Amino acid sequence: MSENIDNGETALALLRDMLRIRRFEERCAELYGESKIRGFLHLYIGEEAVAVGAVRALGPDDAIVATYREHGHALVRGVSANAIMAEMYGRREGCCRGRGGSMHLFDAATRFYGGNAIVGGGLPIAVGLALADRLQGRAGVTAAFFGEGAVAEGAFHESMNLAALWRLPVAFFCENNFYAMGTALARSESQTDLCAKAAAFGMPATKVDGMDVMAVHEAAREAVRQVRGGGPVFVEFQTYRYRAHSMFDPDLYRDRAEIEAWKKRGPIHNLSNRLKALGKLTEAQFLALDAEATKEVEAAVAFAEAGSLEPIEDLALDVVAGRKR
Amino acid sequence: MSENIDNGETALALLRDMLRIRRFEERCAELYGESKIRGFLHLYIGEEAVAVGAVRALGPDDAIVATYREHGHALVRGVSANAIMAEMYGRREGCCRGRGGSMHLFDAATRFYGGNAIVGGGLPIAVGLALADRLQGRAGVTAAFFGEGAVAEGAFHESMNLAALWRLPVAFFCENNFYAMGTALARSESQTDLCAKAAAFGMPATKVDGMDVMAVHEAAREAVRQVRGGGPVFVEFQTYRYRAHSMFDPDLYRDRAEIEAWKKRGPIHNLSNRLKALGKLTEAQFLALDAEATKEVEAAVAFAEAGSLEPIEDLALDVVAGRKR
Amino acid sequence: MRISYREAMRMALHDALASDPRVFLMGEDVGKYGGSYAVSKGFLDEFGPERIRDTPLSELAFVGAGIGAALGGMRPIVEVMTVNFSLLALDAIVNSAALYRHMSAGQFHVPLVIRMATGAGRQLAAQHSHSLENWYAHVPGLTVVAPATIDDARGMLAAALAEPDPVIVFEHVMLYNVEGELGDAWREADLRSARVMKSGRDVTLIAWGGTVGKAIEAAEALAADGIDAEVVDLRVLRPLDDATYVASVRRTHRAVVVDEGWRSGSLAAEVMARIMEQAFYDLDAPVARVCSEEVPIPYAKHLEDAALPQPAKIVAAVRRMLGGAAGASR
Amino acid sequence: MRISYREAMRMALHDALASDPRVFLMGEDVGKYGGSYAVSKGFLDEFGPERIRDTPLSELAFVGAGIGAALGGMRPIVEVMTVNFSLLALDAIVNSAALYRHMSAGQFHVPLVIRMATGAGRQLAAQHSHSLENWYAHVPGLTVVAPATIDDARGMLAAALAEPDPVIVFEHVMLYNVEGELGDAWREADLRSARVMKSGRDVTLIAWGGTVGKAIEAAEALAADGIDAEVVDLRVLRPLDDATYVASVRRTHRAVVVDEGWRSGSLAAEVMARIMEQAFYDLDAPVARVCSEEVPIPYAKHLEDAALPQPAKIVAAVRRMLGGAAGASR
Ligand SMILES: Cc1ncc(C[n+]2csc(CCOP(=O)(O)OP(=O)(O)O)c2C)c(N)n1
Ligand SMILES: Cc1ncc(C[n+]2csc(CCOP(=O)(O)OP(=O)(O)O)c2C)c(N)n1
Ligand SMILES: [Mg+2]
Ligand SMILES: [Mg+2]
Repeated sequence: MSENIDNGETALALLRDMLRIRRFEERCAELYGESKIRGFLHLYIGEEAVAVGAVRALGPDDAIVATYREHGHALVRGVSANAIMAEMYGRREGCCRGRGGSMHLFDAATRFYGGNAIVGGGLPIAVGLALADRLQGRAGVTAAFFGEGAVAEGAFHESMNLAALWRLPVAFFCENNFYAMGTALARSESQTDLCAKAAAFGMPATKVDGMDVMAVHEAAREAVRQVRGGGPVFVEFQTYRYRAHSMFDPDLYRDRAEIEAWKKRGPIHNLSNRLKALGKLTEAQFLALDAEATKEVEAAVAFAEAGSLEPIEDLALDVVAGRKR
Repeated sequence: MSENIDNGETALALLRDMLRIRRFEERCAELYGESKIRGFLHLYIGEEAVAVGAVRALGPDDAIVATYREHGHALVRGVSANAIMAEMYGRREGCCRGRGGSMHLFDAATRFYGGNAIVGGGLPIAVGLALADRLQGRAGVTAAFFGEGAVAEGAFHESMNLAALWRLPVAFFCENNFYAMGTALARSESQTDLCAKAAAFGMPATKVDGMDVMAVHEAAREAVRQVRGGGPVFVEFQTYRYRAHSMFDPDLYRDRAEIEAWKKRGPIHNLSNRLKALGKLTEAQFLALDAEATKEVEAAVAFAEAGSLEPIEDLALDVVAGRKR
Repeated sequence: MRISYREAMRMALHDALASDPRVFLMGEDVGKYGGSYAVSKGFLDEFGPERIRDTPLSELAFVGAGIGAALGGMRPIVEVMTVNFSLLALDAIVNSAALYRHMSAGQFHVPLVIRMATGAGRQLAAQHSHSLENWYAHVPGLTVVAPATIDDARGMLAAALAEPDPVIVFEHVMLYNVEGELGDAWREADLRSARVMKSGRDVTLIAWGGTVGKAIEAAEALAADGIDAEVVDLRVLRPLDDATYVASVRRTHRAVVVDEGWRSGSLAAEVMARIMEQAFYDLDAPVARVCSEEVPIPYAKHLEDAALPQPAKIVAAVRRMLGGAAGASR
Repeated sequence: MRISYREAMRMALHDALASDPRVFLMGEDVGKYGGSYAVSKGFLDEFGPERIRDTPLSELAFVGAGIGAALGGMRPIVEVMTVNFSLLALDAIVNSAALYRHMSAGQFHVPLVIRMATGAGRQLAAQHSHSLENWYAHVPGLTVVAPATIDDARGMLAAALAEPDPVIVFEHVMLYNVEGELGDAWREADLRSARVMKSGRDVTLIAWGGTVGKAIEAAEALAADGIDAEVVDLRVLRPLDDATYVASVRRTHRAVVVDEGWRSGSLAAEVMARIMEQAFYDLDAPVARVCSEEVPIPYAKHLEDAALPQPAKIVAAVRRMLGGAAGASR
């Protein structure tokens, strides 16, 4: 079943999710400025179409392994904004009781296996999750999200090969935002056509416009379908982050013009404009969706503000089972 | 200048080197049985054409990084049989004073950077040697030898990319003997066409019959020429080891028939028969070459037997400069 | 029943595979080749390629895949051929296996067993002779064990598989061919306690893995001299069972720690520090240690022997301690 | 001149690049981005892309390439962004850099400097807060240093580049913004000696890297109580300068080691073991240590603070020691 813009219902759901992420992260940036959130904070603003389109292509029994830039994935997957915000506040009510922070969101209920602050670190784990599904006769798919920077890591190479060799149900979802911190793709890869890398493992690969959530969703659904029946698939989503790499990054390595050009293709107005043109969305509806997103975020902030601190006596909890060290 | 079988002089030199390696290693196997050589011993028997054809394509200022299966490479490069044999005897007169043994032959005079017992471990080092040549304006080429098993390692992926990205003078010489210990290529790589891997880095690649020393030599010369002028090149030499992986390997994972079929293509009689057919070699000449090789080996054994032991007081020598620890 | 350490390990693996469908074995050459130390010979035929998985040379990915499989409900046993190659997989072990439970605040855990051969003695030279047990023992979230006896080779694996968190099993390469009697004690093998292998009054020798046999040999040599040494096998390197060895030192008032790791930054140092912290006033002499010399392990037999702890060095350390307790400060 | 640690490091790097054409800097984001801790900002423009080399995310290969370049006659400075990512490069460091000289019996050597940020304190959570200094300090063939002062940040790099063998430089993340006076002492910075930062009679506090400042703070707090603590900065973690801290302990008869690493298997244990070996009879109390709690470092500020060594904990350890020397055995 193909998803196209004519399916207004899906489109609106995707638009809603993108707005949720956008408003959530804009607020995070403010809260960072207020020192409410600390540590590393990596914003996904500009890239929302990828998480939204791809995560929405997964079923409830599928698994996700993401990166340190994963608020969006967690939100779309169904981790509550409250739990995420409280986590970033370092609160006991956070999804990891404040132990993980922004880079380490986990949620067992939705098979959200993190949040990984090691570039490429999630890839071998995704392979193993898929292996577990296979060995136990489950039909699950594991989606591994990673940046184009991770493609240079040995972990990428070894994981791609293992998944392809064993025909494991892994969807390799590469978020190519063309920069790894300050390093442009062409300065990190001799072969900048990432899909050509997948061919080295005999793995099917597609390149997708990651600014178009409908295209992302369509491609991700197709990939997940292929993976569920057969072996792994590689998908490159071409996208762009509007903000700096992290809150510490002065962002001196990109042209302002380049950023502006990508902003013109922004995933939210890209979709909302098209829906409006098709008569499937009014400005009032858009504003309502947006207000709803803002409300969710403000509720999350209130929730986090009201949160408590994990008692220091519980510091050694959950190192190994039964509180031992 | 093309090297073909009509160039009798080159062909005879290559034949001679192959015989040197063959006789040397046959003797090593015996000596292992007599417990004169210990530790791991990996024989190259059957694969001689690769080291001989490839190393002979290098100039004196080029560098070599090899594996634990490197007696042949060291011999052809000009490390004396005496020094190698004494090393395997654990003697002070060995090329590394008995510290390294079979897997760790080194020789500064010929820019032979080892001997590496970590699969894939030599690849990043080769990249660095090439970088040093480039940064210092030297025209050197670094040849990195490695097995097809190493191709699965992250080190391979990272090194290939780095070399290609920076256009460094590295010749990636892959010795594809179709097995990594007991693991056949098809059980370790989803893509068994190794040259397709090179394409993922935009690196030129060639597949060569590694049982034909003239073909190897020709291809290696061409590769070295390309590397010296431009960027890195990948060459896959298809070959076969006649013996088990190491002296501990019961070799239960291969068909006898497969081994016999490869033996029919043996590099030594492959070349000597052709030379004889062309009238460039007589049986007497062949026997003389062979006797010369045997003599060199026996001299090496005598040298090693007569060798001495490094004094135990010198145990801590060469850990860091100046005998400190 | 008299069996080898290899056979004991093999029986343990066999049991685990036969009794729990979630268990599988994965690593380089564990299948067709039969395991580089022949521990899993024949298993591929018996259990099939899904459960006896030969991997490519990809230490980082297959150890990471073990972590993922454990997260997904399996009980993987990952064999890293030797500790030397585990350097390539450390990111997965330290940054994922050891941290998942904590980072997820207990939502996820990693019931993974990683086996690896360790140590020197086979003239395999510098890159194949590491003893990095203390690196692993340093990391919260891991349990680290070193079966030194036939009983422990037979019994510890089941205990490791019963742990809900990652366990590293170090098998010393020189032990595989050692034979001994398999009794019933293995059924009680735990992952918590050290064991007094031989009791004695004059000095405590603390060893583990490949050095336990050497400590016992040293104790026998000392006995001939009328010195009665107690030998403690640590068995578990993280968490350390302080109670057992500290109690021993309280009785003997002297201790020598025997560790195949390099001296600086060794696990021996940790044991010494704990004895100092917990039993300082019981000591008649400073605790001593016999470790590997601080050199890469050389190939030549006489140099390798000289680099490693040996019974004679242990005996000498004890004699030095007993001979000159009062003036031992140097 | 009052400058920050970052600025001192930057000046040192600048000098090195300007004065020796064999020196180059290589690592992730050292160029266009300016260094993840902004140490090399502007260098790309000044020295060009051949000498300020941005690398792909390939820790194993670019550290290995540093080794190769050193073998080939260069003097590379490789920046591994943080020690956490160095886990991916350990094979190259331990199996190649540390072994080349030995395996080749002195034919080859590796004059390579590897810089990495280390430690916790910025709420970066479990995967970004490791202190693995003792892992490195365990390895023969390496020299390991931890500049803790402005002088050492300014001076140690040149000394490291003068070494013919690999040197690991640990820069604690919490130091970069610390400011101090740059005198002339940096010109004498060596890679051999520890330094007494403050002399005192009652107890020796032994620290390095990120804990030196905390030890000094503790000493100040203790002074207010009339307890006169000596503070020793180890500076060099391999080889340890036993002479300096043992001499100090011989004077004070008491010591507390402060180490941001996890307690078990820590470098603190090594220092304690050496003090026991060399100055047992000079001790009035068992040497104590203040280390990180044995947990992955958590994100939340109050938990992170609780996990790390703090001046108050050091003060408490000293008070415990001085208060109950006779009955301190626990
Ligand atoms: C192994 C490792 N090396 C370096 C880093 C530091 N680092 C964090 S994110 C990043 C860039 C990653 O880029 P990419 O994979 O493209 O993902 P993006 O941030 O663009 O989403 C770097 C270098 C790290 N976290 N892990
Ligand atoms: C990193 C690492 N993993 C495992 C090993 C053990 N091992 C030694 S050789 C070998 C097979 C290598 O095969 P290949 O690269 O094809 O080279 P070949 O032996 O066939 O020449 C293995 C698994 C090792 N030495 N290093
Ligand atoms: Mg990116
Ligand atoms: Mg092979």
